[in-house]
Amino acid sequence: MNTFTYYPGCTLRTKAKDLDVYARSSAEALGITLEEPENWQCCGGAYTTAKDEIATKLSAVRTLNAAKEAGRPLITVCSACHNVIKQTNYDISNDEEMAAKVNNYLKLDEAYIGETTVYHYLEMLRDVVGFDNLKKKVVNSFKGKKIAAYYGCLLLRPSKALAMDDPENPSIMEDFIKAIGGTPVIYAQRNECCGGYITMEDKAQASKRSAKVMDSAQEQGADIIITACPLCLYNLKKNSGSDLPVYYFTELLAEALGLKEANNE
Amino acid sequence: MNNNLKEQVLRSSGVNVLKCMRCGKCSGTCPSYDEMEYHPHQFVYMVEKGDIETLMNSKSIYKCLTCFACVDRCPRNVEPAKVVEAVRLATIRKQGNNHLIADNIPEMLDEDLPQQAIVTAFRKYTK
Amino acid sequence: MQEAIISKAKQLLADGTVNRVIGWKKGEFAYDITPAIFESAEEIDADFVYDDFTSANVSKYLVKESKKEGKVLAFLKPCDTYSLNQLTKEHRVKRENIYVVGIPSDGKLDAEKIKAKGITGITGVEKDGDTLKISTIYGEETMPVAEAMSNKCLSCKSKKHVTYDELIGEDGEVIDSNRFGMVEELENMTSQERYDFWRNELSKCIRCNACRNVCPACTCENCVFDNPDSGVQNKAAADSFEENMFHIIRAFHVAGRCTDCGECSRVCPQNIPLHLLNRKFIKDINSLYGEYQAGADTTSRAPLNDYTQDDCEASIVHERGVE
Amino acid sequence: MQVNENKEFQPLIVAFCCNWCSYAGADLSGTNRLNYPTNVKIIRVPCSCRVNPMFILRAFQKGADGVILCGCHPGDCHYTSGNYFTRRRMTLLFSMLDFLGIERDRTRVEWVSAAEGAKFAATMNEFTEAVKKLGPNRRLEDLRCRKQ
Amino acid sequence: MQRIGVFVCHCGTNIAATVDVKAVAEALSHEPGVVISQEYQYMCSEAGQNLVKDAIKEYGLTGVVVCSCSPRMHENTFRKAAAAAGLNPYLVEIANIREQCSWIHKEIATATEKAVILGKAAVAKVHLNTPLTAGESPVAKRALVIGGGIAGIQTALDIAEAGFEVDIVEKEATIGGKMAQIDKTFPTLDCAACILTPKMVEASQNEKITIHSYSEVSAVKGFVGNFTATIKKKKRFVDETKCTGCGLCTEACPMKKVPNAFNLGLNNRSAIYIPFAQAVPKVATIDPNYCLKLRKGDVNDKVCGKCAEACTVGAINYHQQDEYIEQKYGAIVVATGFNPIKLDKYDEFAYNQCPDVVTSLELERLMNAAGPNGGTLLRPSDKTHPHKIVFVQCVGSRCDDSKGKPYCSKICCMYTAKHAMLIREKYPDTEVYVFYIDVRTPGKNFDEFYRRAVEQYNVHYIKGMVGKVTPKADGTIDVQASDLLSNEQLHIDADMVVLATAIEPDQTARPLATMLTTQMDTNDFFTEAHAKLRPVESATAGIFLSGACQGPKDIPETVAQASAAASKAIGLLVKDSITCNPCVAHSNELMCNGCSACEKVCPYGAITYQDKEFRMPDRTIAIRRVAGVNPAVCQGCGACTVACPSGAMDLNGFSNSQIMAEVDAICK
Repeated sequence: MNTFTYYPGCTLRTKAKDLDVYARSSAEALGITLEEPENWQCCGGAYTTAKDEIATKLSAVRTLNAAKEAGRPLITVCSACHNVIKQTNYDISNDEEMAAKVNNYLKLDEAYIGETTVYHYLEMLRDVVGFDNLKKKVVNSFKGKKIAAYYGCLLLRPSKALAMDDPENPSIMEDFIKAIGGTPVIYAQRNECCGGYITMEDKAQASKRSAKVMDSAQEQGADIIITACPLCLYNLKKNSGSDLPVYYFTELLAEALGLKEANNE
Repeated sequence: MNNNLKEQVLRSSGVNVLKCMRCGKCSGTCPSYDEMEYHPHQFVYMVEKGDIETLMNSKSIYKCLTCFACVDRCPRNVEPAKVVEAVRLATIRKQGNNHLIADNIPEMLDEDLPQQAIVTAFRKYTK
Repeated sequence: MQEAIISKAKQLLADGTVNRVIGWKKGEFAYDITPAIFESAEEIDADFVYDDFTSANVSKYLVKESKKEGKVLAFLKPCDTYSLNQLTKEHRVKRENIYVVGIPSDGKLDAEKIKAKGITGITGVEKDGDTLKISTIYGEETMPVAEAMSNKCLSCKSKKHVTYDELIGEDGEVIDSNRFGMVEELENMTSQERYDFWRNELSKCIRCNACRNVCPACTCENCVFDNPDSGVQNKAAADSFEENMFHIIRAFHVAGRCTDCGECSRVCPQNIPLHLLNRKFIKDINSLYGEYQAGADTTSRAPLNDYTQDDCEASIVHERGVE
Repeated sequence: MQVNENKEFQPLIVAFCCNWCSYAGADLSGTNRLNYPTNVKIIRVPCSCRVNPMFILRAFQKGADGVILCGCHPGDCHYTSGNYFTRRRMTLLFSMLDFLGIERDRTRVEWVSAAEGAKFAATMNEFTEAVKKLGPNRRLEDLRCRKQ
Repeated sequence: MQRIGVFVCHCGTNIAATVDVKAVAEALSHEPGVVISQEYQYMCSEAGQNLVKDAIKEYGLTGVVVCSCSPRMHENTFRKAAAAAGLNPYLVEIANIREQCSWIHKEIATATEKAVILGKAAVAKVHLNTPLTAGESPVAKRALVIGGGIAGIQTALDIAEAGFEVDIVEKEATIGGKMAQIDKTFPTLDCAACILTPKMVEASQNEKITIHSYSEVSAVKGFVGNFTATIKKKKRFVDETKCTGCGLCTEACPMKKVPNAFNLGLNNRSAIYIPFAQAVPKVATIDPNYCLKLRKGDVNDKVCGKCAEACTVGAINYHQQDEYIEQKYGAIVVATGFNPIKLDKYDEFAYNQCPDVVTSLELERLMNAAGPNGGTLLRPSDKTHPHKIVFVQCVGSRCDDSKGKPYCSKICCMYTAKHAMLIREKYPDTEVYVFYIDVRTPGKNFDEFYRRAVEQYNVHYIKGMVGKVTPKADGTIDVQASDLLSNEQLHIDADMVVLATAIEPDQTARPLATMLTTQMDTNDFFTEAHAKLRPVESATAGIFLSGACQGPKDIPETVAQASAAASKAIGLLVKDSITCNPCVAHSNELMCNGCSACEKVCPYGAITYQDKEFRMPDRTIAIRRVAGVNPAVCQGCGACTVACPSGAMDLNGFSNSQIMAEVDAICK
């Protein structure tokens, strides 16, 4: 049960290598084997909610089906990939018409009807490893660090499909922060959108949104902010105008586990 | 009122706009409210009235962040974001109506911009 | 065995423990053994028979006999004691008026099976190990015992007496029989195959009521099929449906009460495997509501007069087996 | 059972409804004008446990194509425990009918409360459709009742 | 030879619009035994009933079939009409061609065809109907009221007033319920306690009323007029008969950090407590989850024991056990009330993240003189005066999202107007905003009350909904909401947010409904026997509904319903005996096997066995064990009829042959 199919997604191969590298090394240290499926395709980055769009959903189904064929749950770490894959899986399990159309397209040996369980890396930490066990393996504690978790919109919503945590008062990242020794900072904007999608369309709006998130975290006294999403990281770093440091949660994980040279100043 | 368009939007979104009780919570929660000319509750109401073209021609369809805050918080399970997306698709599916043009992309890029941003923009703004 | 039984019967009559005996006597043929009442040692000496053809379960006769004056002696095979227990539980017999002597049984013979081998004019049989020696008016014949064994004995479920006042010989144990094999085979058929199977079997029914009359669970004062107010009264099946109706309702009425004695199939002149209907109910009850053996005791609640809050729903029928 | 040459097969459905929950649920679906097919004819019984297997067989005998039995939800029986007995009886009866090769979809038990008018209508629609798919009941009928 | 009359009702157009009533009457006139078949516009009207009565006399009818609305509606009407004309009322059958035909079908041809079939089934059944005479069963002259809020108290007082014994069973340590927690009432702004506590005292002093506080109903058996309830008096570790309510123990108790449930956890109390000053009974109760001694698990341990030391009358008993009381009742009134829903799933309003976001009931306590702040409105977080308060309406009400309730909670619009007004009255420097979807004020003086809030007190009513509540570092709360009329998104920097939380039936109601075999709707509100005409009775005879357990209600409505339920209960209790349902089981002794199957499935223990002498066909006398049914105890479910293999057991009014006849008529 400790081997998972691991879907990194395209951004993790390029601009978000940190998210990926630390996720892999930490998993290994925690006794989790991540197997990447062959020839995976980009998930598309955004889930099209339209019922009459099928083609855009196929790559996610291929990934899900690969995990099903391998007989393993699927793990994702990028929030966007997770959101797309989880929503696809939800719709295919609950919308017969869509499932039929998708399977007509894909012509799989056996129809895919939502059999695969999808975990976000954080859920794997919580449900498979256990935060208590993680705590025991921490070598570099973040004791004294006030860390703000930024969920954004993708990890939690739509909550029916994502079903990861309470969408309005989540705790999974805060529990993660406690496990690595830090002090979680609760702030109101942690589950509000940073405006990531609109980055290319409307820089001003994206700036406004991300500034709001950063200000909210800073106001509550955060030292650093962590996220699971490359687009959030980019937006919060680049567009918010704030100098609050932003990291991927996997980087802190690796550091806590002693897999990265401690850069605690 | 354009019934064909209305039908298309309803079918594509899968949303039953008649469930709306006009509480305005979607607009109360929307992070892009101030950027929008028509707000989430108006999308729902105008689709119900069949006034789709007005929405299609409005910049508002590109301002939705698809953050699903309205979807999750709607007490009537109406899912306004799906309506916005359906209207946007109705627009960009028309010939030559792509909102994002590949040639314009390079100048928008900076070295840190994740692929994700481009991919999503393509998925959301082109057909 | 016959000697032991006869001497026991005479002894109990003589010492006044009982004032009559329900036993068996020969009918027209050697293999045609029927229950009979004996009131004196003389009658016993004259007619009492107990041999390998003596299959008849006398429990049902006790419904009437136990309500008469005095005490009646009954010799019961293990399977018969289950019937008696069930009747006791349902207040159909007065157990205190019955003296039960448990007798062992190593299986009874089915004359039809012997006749099927072309052996006729049977005058007697004798078991010699696994071989059955059959004397006929034409001379002696042999065949394996197992092949002459009554079907109901081939799937015997228990050699244990669940009620008795006295035993002749040692008591046995409940045994692990493969009695649901045929039911399973049917369950694994398609719906159409099952239908064809039963149509073929049930269409043979001549509504002679032998199954009903022999059944130790069918002891109603007045059968529902004879009751003009029941809405299902009929003497003879006028139509394929009524055969179904009769056998389904009969099986349903004995569901949870049938001890699986097998008498229904044994007496059926058309050889309809009626016991399969009962066994289907027993199998369902065992698997859905927990193991239950009717007649094993006199206090437990019959499964159909009982329930738990988390019993399965009727839709379970849709979820299992072959459509 | 009514079979017209040019019309689709219209099954005859007999529904036994307990007075307290399901019959009231059926009334509620009427009050709320929730349609279900005319194929369904309801017989009122005080409790689902009043339904004798003989009634169900009789209905099939006389030409019903499907029989559905509705009662209060387990635990909510007006008579405390009636529907628990019903549940065992019908489970065994339906299993027996299945064993005899009768199509499973011709019989059904559904728990419908007095508040579930919508569920009643939906159940009847569903059940009628399922029986329609099976076609006329041929395996358990009295041939004399067959309509030409 | 049967002479049957058929009467087909148009019900105005309710039936006649989709069913060709003339054709139905015509078709049924050819049924065997039918001597007259008529249709009429409203068969239930006096003229319609006269039609039936006249026909009974004129044609000497032996059976009547009325094709009309559901028998649940008018069966009794027509039975009475038949009886008035000299026909046994149980020779009447109803064919339900409205709820189960005209209202659900659209096509006239098929609906008419079905109506005819339903009519034929009723005719076939009535052929086999037999005259039935109802027996009588005595009525226990005592009522049980479950729940001791204002509904239960009012019901009990009214029943006691009529001279009957009443027991109130209240699960909390005191009666009073939600009203005791409320500060003021709308639309008069009386102090709730001032009008409630006299009633509580009255109840406790009334010698006809017994109050079982800190108790639960653990079992109910029997039927109308003859219920037996088991009441569990939970161990409160204090002898009620000795305790004087002096409160010395509560002062002596060293464990003072127990969230005060009466103040909704807004302050603390001691482990031994009296819920509030006017509690009835005014008796202390030990909370075993917090008591230092009881928490230890070993009461003989020498820990603490301060309360026992302080008690001057020796009322403290650490060894007390639950006590069970069994009592017979003729009538039961359910008054289990309501609770605000849990707000776990609504954290966009930050209820779990910010102490200054409160529910309306919490605000009642915050404003109450006996509340945590002695009646001064202070923020729970820092005990400062709030200067800007935002009210959010419909939190969890009118929802279709699996988190909330689909219904309108009814009382919120009015209490919010009350809160807004009281705050503006007492603290004119405080700005009050109310975000509403609709303001619903049907009720006497209600809209006027709401208008006063707007016009006289200048409360800002904004049409729109709050989308997100954000607690900020400076202690204020950002309320982001839409203003639908000005089409803008607002941000209000509030000091407090009050959520008008949806209300739901008390959790104890569902298991109670099961115990009482009464029906509930999908929201767990008790279902009344008829939505319009029998709103305070449950469909189960002898069980009545009082207050919010039946649906959201304000205080005047609750009190009105409580008195109505009481009058219905009194109507039952004044009778020495009630007419039983004659549709009971009976056993044909000639066919009975005495097997006990029927006895095993009878939920009422109505079946007993006896040995009887019978003359057999052969002229001998036989003693047989046969079943007999006690018609006063049998409720007529029919479980026994199916358990009986011989068919000896049958049910009046729903006999085997009657049901078979219906089956045959439908399937023909």
